[in-house]
Formats: sequence, structure tokens, C-alpha cells
Amino acid sequence: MLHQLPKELLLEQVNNGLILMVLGMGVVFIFLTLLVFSTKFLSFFVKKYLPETMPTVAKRPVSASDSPIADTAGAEIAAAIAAAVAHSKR
Amino acid sequence: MLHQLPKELLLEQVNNGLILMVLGMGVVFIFLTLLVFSTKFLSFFVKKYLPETMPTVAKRPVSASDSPIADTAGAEIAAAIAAAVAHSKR
Amino acid sequence: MLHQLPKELLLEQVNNGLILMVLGMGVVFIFLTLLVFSTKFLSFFVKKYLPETMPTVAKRPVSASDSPIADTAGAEIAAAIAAAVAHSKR
Amino acid sequence: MIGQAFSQLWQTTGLLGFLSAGGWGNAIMILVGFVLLYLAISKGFEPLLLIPIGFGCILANIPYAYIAGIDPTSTSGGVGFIKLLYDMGIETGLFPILIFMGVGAMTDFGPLIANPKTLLLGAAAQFGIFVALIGALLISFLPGINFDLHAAASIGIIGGADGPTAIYVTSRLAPDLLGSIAVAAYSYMALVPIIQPPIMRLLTTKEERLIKMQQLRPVSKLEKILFPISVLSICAILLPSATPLVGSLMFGNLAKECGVTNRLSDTMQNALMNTVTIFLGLSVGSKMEADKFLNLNTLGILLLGMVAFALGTGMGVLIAKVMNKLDPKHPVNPLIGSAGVSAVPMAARVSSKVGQEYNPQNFLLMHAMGPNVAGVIGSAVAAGVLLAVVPFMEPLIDGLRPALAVFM
Amino acid sequence: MIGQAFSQLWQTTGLLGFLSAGGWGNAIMILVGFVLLYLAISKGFEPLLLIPIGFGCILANIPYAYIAGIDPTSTSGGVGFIKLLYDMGIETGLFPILIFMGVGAMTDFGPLIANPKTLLLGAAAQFGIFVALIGALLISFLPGINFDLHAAASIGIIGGADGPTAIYVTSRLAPDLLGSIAVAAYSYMALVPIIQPPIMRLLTTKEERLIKMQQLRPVSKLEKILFPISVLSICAILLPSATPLVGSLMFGNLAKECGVTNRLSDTMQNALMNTVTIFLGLSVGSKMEADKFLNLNTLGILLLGMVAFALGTGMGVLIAKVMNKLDPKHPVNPLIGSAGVSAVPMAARVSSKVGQEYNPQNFLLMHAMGPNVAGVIGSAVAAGVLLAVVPFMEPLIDGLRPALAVFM
Amino acid sequence: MIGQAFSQLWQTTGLLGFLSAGGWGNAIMILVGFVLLYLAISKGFEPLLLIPIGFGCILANIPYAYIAGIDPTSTSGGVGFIKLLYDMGIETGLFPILIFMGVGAMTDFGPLIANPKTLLLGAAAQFGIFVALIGALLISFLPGINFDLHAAASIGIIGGADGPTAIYVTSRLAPDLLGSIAVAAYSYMALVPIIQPPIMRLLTTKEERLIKMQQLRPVSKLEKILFPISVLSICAILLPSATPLVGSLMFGNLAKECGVTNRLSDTMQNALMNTVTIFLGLSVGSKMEADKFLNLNTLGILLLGMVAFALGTGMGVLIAKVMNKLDPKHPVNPLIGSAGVSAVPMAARVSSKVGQEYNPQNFLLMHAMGPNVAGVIGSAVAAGVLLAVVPFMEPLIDGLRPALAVFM
Ligand code: NA
Ligand code: NA
Ligand code: NA
Repeated sequence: MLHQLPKELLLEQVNNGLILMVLGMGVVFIFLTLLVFSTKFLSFFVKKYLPETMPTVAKRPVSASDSPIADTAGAEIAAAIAAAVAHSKR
Repeated sequence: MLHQLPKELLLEQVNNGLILMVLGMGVVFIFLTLLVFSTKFLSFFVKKYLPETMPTVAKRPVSASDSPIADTAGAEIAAAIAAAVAHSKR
Repeated sequence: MLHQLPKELLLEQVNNGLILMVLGMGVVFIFLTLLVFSTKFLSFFVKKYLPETMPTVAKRPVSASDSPIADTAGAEIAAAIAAAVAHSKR
Repeated sequence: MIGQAFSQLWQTTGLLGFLSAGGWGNAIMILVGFVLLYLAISKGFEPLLLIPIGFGCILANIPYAYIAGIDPTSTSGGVGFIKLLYDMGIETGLFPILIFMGVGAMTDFGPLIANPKTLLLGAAAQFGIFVALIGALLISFLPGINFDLHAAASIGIIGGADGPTAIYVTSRLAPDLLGSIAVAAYSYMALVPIIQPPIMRLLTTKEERLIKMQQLRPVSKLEKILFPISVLSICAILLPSATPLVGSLMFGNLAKECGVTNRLSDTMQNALMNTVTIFLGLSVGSKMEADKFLNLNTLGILLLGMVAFALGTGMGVLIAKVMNKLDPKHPVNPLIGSAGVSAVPMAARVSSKVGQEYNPQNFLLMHAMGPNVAGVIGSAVAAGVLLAVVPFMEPLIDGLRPALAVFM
Repeated sequence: MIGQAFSQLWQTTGLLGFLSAGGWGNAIMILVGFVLLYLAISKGFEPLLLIPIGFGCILANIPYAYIAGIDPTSTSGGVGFIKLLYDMGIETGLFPILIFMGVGAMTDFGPLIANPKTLLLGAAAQFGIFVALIGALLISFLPGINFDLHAAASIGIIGGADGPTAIYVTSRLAPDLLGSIAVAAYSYMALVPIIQPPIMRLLTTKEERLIKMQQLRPVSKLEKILFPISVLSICAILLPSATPLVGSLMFGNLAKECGVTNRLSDTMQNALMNTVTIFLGLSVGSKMEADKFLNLNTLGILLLGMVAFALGTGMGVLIAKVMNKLDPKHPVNPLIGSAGVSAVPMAARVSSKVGQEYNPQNFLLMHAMGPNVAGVIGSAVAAGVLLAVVPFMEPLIDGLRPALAVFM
Repeated sequence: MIGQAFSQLWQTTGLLGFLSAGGWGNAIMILVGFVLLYLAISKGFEPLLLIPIGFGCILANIPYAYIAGIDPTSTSGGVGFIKLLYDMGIETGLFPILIFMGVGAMTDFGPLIANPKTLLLGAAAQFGIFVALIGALLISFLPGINFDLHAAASIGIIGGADGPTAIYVTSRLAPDLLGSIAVAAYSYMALVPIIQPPIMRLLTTKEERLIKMQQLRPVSKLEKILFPISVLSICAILLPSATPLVGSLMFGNLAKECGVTNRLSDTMQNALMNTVTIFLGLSVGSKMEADKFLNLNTLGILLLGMVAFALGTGMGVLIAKVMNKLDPKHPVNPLIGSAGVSAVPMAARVSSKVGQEYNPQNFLLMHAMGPNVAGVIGSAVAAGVLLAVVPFMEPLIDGLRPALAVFM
């Protein structure tokens, strides 16, 4: 025989489901709409007030990860020593 | 003084060990003999009924892992975008 | 109101701190001084008694990691087979 | 004595196991596992997940092996290795979070930042989640199908078309359905190129499909750095229950975009993500146990998952059309609306492909990436709502979920 | 007060520890650790395992450091880091399983598929396992050597010449012997080029050593995909107790051969396998505790391990000769029989090298890879039998293994 | 009912959380997290650690998210993922040990072996540790600042300028201060180029800064292999409490130098280290909880950390001058003394840079690497003394540390 949940539980569940849909789609739309505005604002803000820093920021980390300065401690010992050796060989 | 296990335990152990040898070598040989036959059968089956699919199968996955289609979701965003950028630059 | 530890605890703590400093710097210096001597001794020992083994040792592991011999089991199956295939194609 | 030993060995052969009570279920599930392997290898269905899931299913259903359980005869613990992995990463929720970190480190939000209104397409496509949720509750009126709200919410999230989100939510709300829900989620994600195009064609006119969109402006490094931070901030303020998912996604993304932690984002995307994918796949597959999988509920889940996907796709397309009505100056090709379901990057590629069928010079891929990654955020937000509200709406009965408690 | 503090520090120096009761044992074990490091670095003995094992042995035997134990004076847990690793991966059996996944992802079963009858050579070479098992029981008649069936089975498995299998079985059956058994297994695997050739020469005639084998046919992708699945299927039907080992091996192999999960198989072979190797090595080494290692049992283990290796090698060669008698049309060079002990790929290379001593144009390597990987499967099957039958044959006494219980 | 559900959702928004009692503290800590991200990304302050730490701080302080705690309303465990990571790796001490393995595998002790007397510079620079320790005890006389000996020892170790050591010691002695101590340690390590040069100039004459050092002799492979073994041996004999740190450092180094385990040392340096760095950073950041961070103690920690760095730097320089008095034939440029604080390789680079300001042809980098790596050993040794003596000197009161017990 196939089982069945009690009817009143089922009805209450559907009711809860409808509430969840309203709440859920509501929050999703509110959230993403806020995100639309915040993203637009940020882009505007960056373009207006930090336009020069953009390339600077873009470059600094790049060079940082190329050069050993911003890398983790030990990782760079090898590179540092290699550089020093190269120097000392001249 | 050096310890020693009781004699009757030792004798029973040796008996068990002999049983294990018979059972163990038996199962190993049965298993691997079955594997000989199943491998021969599979090879025969593949050769007879799926000879064309072999290169196809061999190629499909390769192209799948080269092309982004079969790869994991995000991993491929970069590639996809790169491709799109390449297109849009024409 | 700001909390405060009891005075006698604080005084005992400072006393303990001074003891720690003496012990700590003492052990650090003893340890590293011993290390100075042991390092000098090792260098002397290596130079005097194992001078020839140095290049040998230096080379052996290198070749070991290049050649498959010292590598882990399975890792090398591919290489081994590749080599064999290369042979058999002649 | 040798007879006894032999009989001991014989009585624990899989052959006898398959023939004993309930053993046929294990045999069928092992066949299901083989089918998943076949689909993954031969048809290219999400192989990175379906191969571990299929294999986990097979291993978990071998009788007397207890690879995903506890060996009752063992004297040394006897916890199977897949159970160890499951307890470590699925029960705790850790594995989907770590996968999300890796996804974040692989995602480029650039197209979204360049055209933020496509975020709304990612919102619309979550509609399928909630319709499937209600659908699950409705079909529970049928005898033999019994989903409580916890189960229905987990089924709905299949419509999010996002594997880690579905696994995370299900592991929190209805872990007994993990196997079938994960399989449904990944299968439909693989079927996106088949499910979506007819719906997209049905809901759009030919003119709409030919719409060309303005080229996306380049996005600065600084904007890409600030975006994950702003998403996390909004999430923290509005919906803390979504922050584990959204936070780990944005952590991975920041690690990638900031440009100074490439070591970390490389590991997130590769060694760490692959390891977790293997463990997660095996664990999830091990939940495909015969007694929990071979019933009408699974059939319902497969059906509803399909409905959720289709509805999410359709709603994304329709909202795009509405947006064109409201803002005719910056038209959006409605074909990119379907990408809002997530299923990154498959759904975006489908948009692009359908678009090129009508005009080969119309490159929609970049435009579709916006709603596509927006869909990931949208699903995580929907997941947050479900995680916050469902346990409050439907309290446990004696520590058990209602649908399970009723039958005890 | 400073005197007290100084005396506290002084009383926990290793110097005093080595001089206190039982401390000499730790000192000797540390020297053993150094010898392992020396053999690994200078002689190239399985360095990937013996360096972590040697280091683990050294760290575990430092007095008052409790790196592989629990600090009794600690107030914050005080569980040493190697004990954490041991509990996480050896006690649970997880580490050898993960290593096996990686081994699977690195193994090419092609030569075996091309010439399946070499599987029988891999079966024959397991003979050493069971002879060493009985040998362990026999030498227990000597006073000072006490092996129960659990211990004897773990010792026998050394003859499987497969590290993860040996560690898995020993961690299940006789964890107190883990240190000596793992060391014996890896040492003899490293010694294969020294142990095997004289036995091979003794048991073969010159004509046999010159036998040229037919070139192996190419094996199709599909066959390689189906092979791991068929092995797993047979194992599930016949011997579920072997499926954790065989299943993880075949999972790794399928991930490699299917061609669509290269990301996963790369990680299994590299980052995951290396990490687990480090953790496993340290953990196993930490079991080389003075009171468990410095006794006659260890001497017995080392002796029997050698016997097991030699017998497995010989039996592989002899069965190859029998096969030539039965099927003279497809002759097998008996030198490849010795490769059946596993010890991949060292044993195959030894076959090839000995063969070329007699005819430099006779390339046996590929042919020897067949029995070599068959040996891995064979050992796992033998392990499955031991795991299924031994605990049934010899029940624990008050929760303790007999040999330990008798002396309590 | 919808009202109830909505109110449930509303009452768990972060907005309300920030406005409720104690919520302002969380908000401030999130801002602190953003500041850390800013410093890491924009100023390049140790980004590999400060980005995970900052993000962990943000996630841990989101109200009602319980990412670093236990959700009291959850029915399915509800342990947040960062708490899982913390319990797994910081409480047990495992993560800093694994990082140390990776550091060992990346460190070249060659310059130290070539000029061993620079080890003494690494010893001298530990002076800051103990002065800061006493300073912490002295400022506890001020109301609102309360450090017991456990806390003071953890604060002092900031002066070791070595992240993993600081985290390891603090997690053993004063885990409630982990957040502020780790932040102080990594911040000052990032600030080394700003903190050190003025002190170096103050304590040296122009002639001293111009000293040219003899070129370092090449160091043989065998010496490099024997060095980690001899350091570990001395540590085992003298100070077992330092062997977890020193042992893992030397294990990593041996794995690198021995030349036969490159697979393992590669993984230690990359996949394993990066994974652990991510987990460790998030876990440590999560300890920046408002109620434990926003107090005068944190201010004291930041101040004392600075003092410790400055004193360590100065003492290194001064001892170098003393060494020149004692052995004028082999002069040491005192600028390399400052590198003894550790902060590898930043401090060595600062020595080199300051030296080249006075003579661009004077390359000190290699010479400074000696004291720099010596500083790592020195800090670990100092940590060992603290771990051995502090719990003995200051027993817990009812299982709690005195400073915490007094206020209970
Ligand atoms: Na979605
Ligand atoms: Na074997
Ligand atoms: Na230091």
C-alpha cells in the first residue's frame, strides 16, 4: 500500500509554499535590484573619483605578483638569492 | 624471560593459517581467472560490435576536454569570454 | 568601569617575566651557539672526509629524480611504457 | 573448520547479497550508477561530477562492503571511507562551500558589471525554484509521494541550476534526498542545450531574436575588486542566511580579482576544487541508496526538476521582453534571459548558439554571461530565504522532519 | 623561583629523556630513523615513502615532545600533530585508499588487456603472502616471538609487495605492527633489484630466458574504459571485502581512462597523492615506537618479509613455465613471472633488465607490465580474503587481539 | 502567517543585527576587516595572509550568520564553516605546523651554512620577544589592560616576526587573543620596510654601513642535507617542546634538499601550503570578534608588537657591532643584524636596500639571508621555551587562564 501524508498537513504545506514563493521572489528581486543600483553607483563613483587609480591599482598588484615584494615570505627566498647570485657574478 | 603463547593456541593458529592459504590462493586464482575470461570477452565484444565507436569515443572525450563543453562550469567562463573577445575584436 | 587584575598577581607575573627573559634568551643563545659549532664541524667534516661524495651525492639524487628509478611506483609506468613503445617502434 | 571458513566467505559474497532481501534494489542502483557513468563518458553529461557520483553510487550499493556505512561486524571501527568523506564534508556543509570558493575564483563578473540590469534576468529565472517547490507540495496529494516543506524546498532548488547550492541546501534541509536531487540537478544542467532552445523559440519573435546589443564597455580592475565586496555587504545587511554561500563565492572572486593572491586563487580553482569535487561526488553518489532512491518520490523529483528548469528559462526570457518594453532605448535580446538560470557557462552558450542560428554575426555570449553569473547569485539568495524560513515554518516533530516522522 | 623554572626546563630536555628509563629505546629508534633517511637519500630506497617514514620515526621518539601522542601535562588538548594525522587517516583507513586512487590514476592496464593470461602470473605471485603467514605462525613456537593470526596475516601481506595494501590491512588487523610491517614492505620493494635476479636465474634455463614474446596488440580506448568497470563488477560479486581497495584503484583508473575528467585524475596523481603520501609516511613512521619495534617480533617480520618476497617471485616464474607447458604456441618468457609480485614498476624493470642480459634485443618491459599490475589486483584480492576471514576465525578476547590479550 | 514568516525573515536581517545590542561592535569589526583588505590589496601588506584574515573577520562578524560559530536555532548541527576550519586546524595546532613544513621546503639555508656565525644575529633579535612580554605584564598595572603570563608570552612572540610561530604559540597559550596577535604580527611584518630603516641608521655609523663582506663560499649538497638533521638533533636533545615547529621546518627543508622527493616538496610549497594558508587565514580572522577585539588589550597588543619589532631589530644590529669588536678580521655589516628578526625575506631585502643607499655596489642580500633564516629558528626556539615554562609557572585556575578566571 502506498503511504500518504495527512490532508490537513498537505494543505498547510501548500499555503506555506505560496508564502515562500512571495517572500522568496520578493527578496531575490529586492536583493538583485539593490545590486543593480549599487553596481551602477560604484561604477559611477570609480569613474568619477578614482579614474587615475584604476590603472595604478591594476598595475601595482600585477607587478607585485611578478616581483617578489608582495609574495609570501619564503617563496621568494629562491628568487631573491637567484637575483643576488646573478648580481654577484658580474 | 621471553614470553610465549600457549601451545594449543599456536597449533590452532597454524591450522587456521593452512585453511587461509587454501581459501586465499583459491579465491585469488578464481578471481583472476574470471578476469582473464571477462577481459577476453570484453575485447572480443568491443572488436566485434563496437569497432567504430572506439575511435569516436577516443576522440569525443579528447575534444570534450579541449573544448569547454564537457568541462566544469566556471572553469570555462574565462575561455568562453576570451573567445568572445577574440570574435568581437574582428 | 575598567577591570584590573590583583596587584600581587601582577607583581608575581613581572617576576616570572624576568625569569622567562633570562631563561629564554639563555636557551636561544646556547642553542644557536651550539648550532654555530655543529655547522662549522659538519662543514669541516664534509670537506675533509666526504669531499668526493659531494658531487656524487649531488648528482645521484638529481639523476634519480630525472630517471624513473627513484620515483614512486605507478608514476613511472607511463614513462616506462613510453620508453618501451619507442623501442618497439624501431 | 575449512567448511566454516569457506561458508563465512561465501555468505559475504556480493552474489548472495544481491539475492538476499532488498539486494535486488542494490543491484538496480548499481545499474543506475553504470548508466550515470555511461552518460558522463559517452554523452559528456557533466562528467566531472557525474563520474564520481556514479562511482559513489556503485560502491555504496555493494552488499557487505559497507563503503558508505558502518560495518556491523567490524571490531576496529569499520566506518567505510565514503561515509568518512560524507561526514567530513557533506553533513557539515563544508564541501559545497569550498566548491563555491573555487567557482568564485573562476568567475568573471565583468559582463555583469558592464550591464548591471541583466542582474534582473538572473532574478527572474529563480521563479522555477518556487513553482517546483509548490509543485512538490501539490503532487504530495498523490498517494506514494510524500514531500514535506523541507523536501519541497530542496527539490525547488534544483531549478537554481547550480550544483553546490542544491547540495548545500539539501544537506541542510533534507539529506535523505541528497542522491536524487544532486543527480537531477547535474543531469538537467547537462541537458540545458536540449531543454532550453525550444522554450526560447516559443517565447520570442524572430525580430526579438535578431536584436543586436551594444558592445559591453571595458570594466576597470577597481570595479571588479569592489563588486564582490558590495555583493557581500548587501547580503550581510539583507540576508545573513545566504552569507556562507555568497561569502565564499565572493571570497574566491576577490582572491582572483585583487591580483595579489594568485597563488591562493590558483589553488582554489585547481588542487583544492578538484580534491573537493572528487570527495563531494563520491559522497553524494553514496546517498543513492536503494531504499531511498527506488520510490515514487524520486520520479517526482526528476519530473519537478524538469519543470523548474523549464519555468526558470521561460521566466528569464519573458522578463527580458518586459525590460525591452520599459526601456526600448537599450534593448536586450531576450535569448539571453534564459541564461539567468545559472548552469554556467552552458546556458550562456546556448543563448549564443540560438542567437547565431538567426544571425551568425550576432555574438551574444558575452552579453549572456551577465545574467548567467547573476543566476548564481540569485540562486544563492533564494537558498538563503529557504534556509532561513523553512525550518521556522515547519518545525521538526520529535527531531524528525514531518514527512519522515509521520511514517515512524 | 628561577631555579624551579630552570629545573623544569632541564627535566624536560631530551638529553635527560634519553637517559631515563626506556629512553635508550627512543635513542635507538631515532638512529633507525636516520638509517632510513640515509638509505632513502643515498641509496635511493623508495625515498618518497621512506623519508616521511624515517622522519616520522625520529619525531615520534623525541622524549617529552609527544608529537605522535598526547602530552599528559597539557591543558589545551596537547595532541601531537602526527597523532592527529594518524587518527585522521590511518586509523580510519582513509590514507591508503586515497593513495590507491592515485595509483589507479597512474596505472595503464593496457599491457594486461592485450595479454590477459598474464593475470595468472599476478595470481601465482601472491603465494608468498600465505607462506609467510604460516611461517609467522610457525616461528611463534619460538619463545619471544608471538604472532596471532591477525599479526600473521599482516606480515604475510608484505609479500604482496604493495605498500598501500600492506598499510591498509595492517591498520585493520594489527595496528601495533604498522611501523615494522610498513618498513619491511617498502624496504623489500626497494630491494627488488637485488632479491629477485638470483631467484629468476635459478629457476629458469637459458633457453627460457631467451624466449621472445609476440608484440602486444594496441588496446582500444573503449577496452581501457571497460576494464576497471569489469574488475570492480567481479570484485563486487565475489569478494565485497576487497572493494574498498579495488574500488578506489578502479575509480582512479576510470577517471584517467575515460578522458573527460583529466582535471580530477591529475589531482589524484599529484596534489592529493603527494599530500596523502606525506601524511601517511609521517603517521606510519610514528608507529616505530621503541617498545613495539625493538623486540624479536620485528626481527621475525623482517625475516618473513624476505621469505614472502622470494617465494612470490619464484612462484610467479614457475607458473609461467607451467603456462608454457600447457600452451606452447604462445610462449611466455618466465622472467616476466617475477613481476607478478607487484612492486610496480620496479619488478617489471628487473624482468626487462635480466632478459636483456641474455639478449639485448629482447624487450620484456611492456610484457612484464601485465603481470606487474595484475599483482596489484592480486594483492588486493588476497587482502580482501584476509580481511573477511581472519576476524571471523580468530575472535578478539575481551576486545583485544589474542596475542596481546594473553599477556595482559 | 505570511506576516509571521516575513517578520521571521526581517528579524534575522543583518540590518537589525547591527542595530541590536552589541551589533555596533560587529559593524566596526567588519570595517576593520575592510581596512585589512584595503591594506593588503592597495598597499601590498602581506596579502596572502591579510586577505583571508580580513575576509574571515568580515564573515565572522555578520550577525545571525554564525559562520564562525554554532547556529543556536539550527536542527542539523549548524556549525559554521569557518568554525569547522578553526577546530580542525587552529585549535589542534595543525595548520601552523603544515605552513612551517612549506616554509621549510622553500628555505635555502645555504647562506647560513656558509657563514654560521650569523646565527648569533638571529639569536639576538629574539630579545624583542622577551621585552614585549615584560612590557605586557607592566602595562597590565593600568586599569582596563589585563594580560596574564600566557597572554604576555603570546604577545611577546609577535616580536619573533614569524606568522606561523606566533599563531602556534597563541593557539596553545591564549587562543582568545589569536585575532589581534595574528593581525599585529602580519601587519608589522608588512611594515618592516618602514619600521626598520630608521632604527638601523640610528644605531650604525656611516663606516659600518659601508662594510663589504667576503663573498659567501659555495655550500655543498651534502652540507645542506646534514644541516636540517643537525638542527633537529640539537633541538631534540635540548628543547623537545620546540620540536613540533623545528621538526616540521626541517622536514620540509630535508624534503627539498635531499633531491629525491621533489614531488613532495613541490606539494608542500604549493597546493598544500596554499590550501592551509586559506583555511588558516579565514580561521584566524574569525577570532577578531567584537567583544574580544574592541578593548584596550588590543591597543596594548598593537603597541607592544611595535616595541618588540623595534627592539629585535636594534638588538640584532648591536650584536653585529659587538661581533665586529670581537673578530675584526671577518667584519659583519651591522645592517644585516636587523634581518635576524625573521620576516623572511622582507627583512633581508631591507638590509640590502639600506646598504645600497650608501654604496650601490654593496650587495648584502645574500649575507642578510643568513641571519634572516636564523631568526626563524631563533623564534621557534624561543617559542619552545615559552611553551615549556609558561604553563608550569602559571597554572590554570579552575581550568581557566588566570586573567580570565579572575573576572568570572
Ligand atoms: Na540559478
Ligand atoms: Na602484489
Ligand atoms: Na624571528
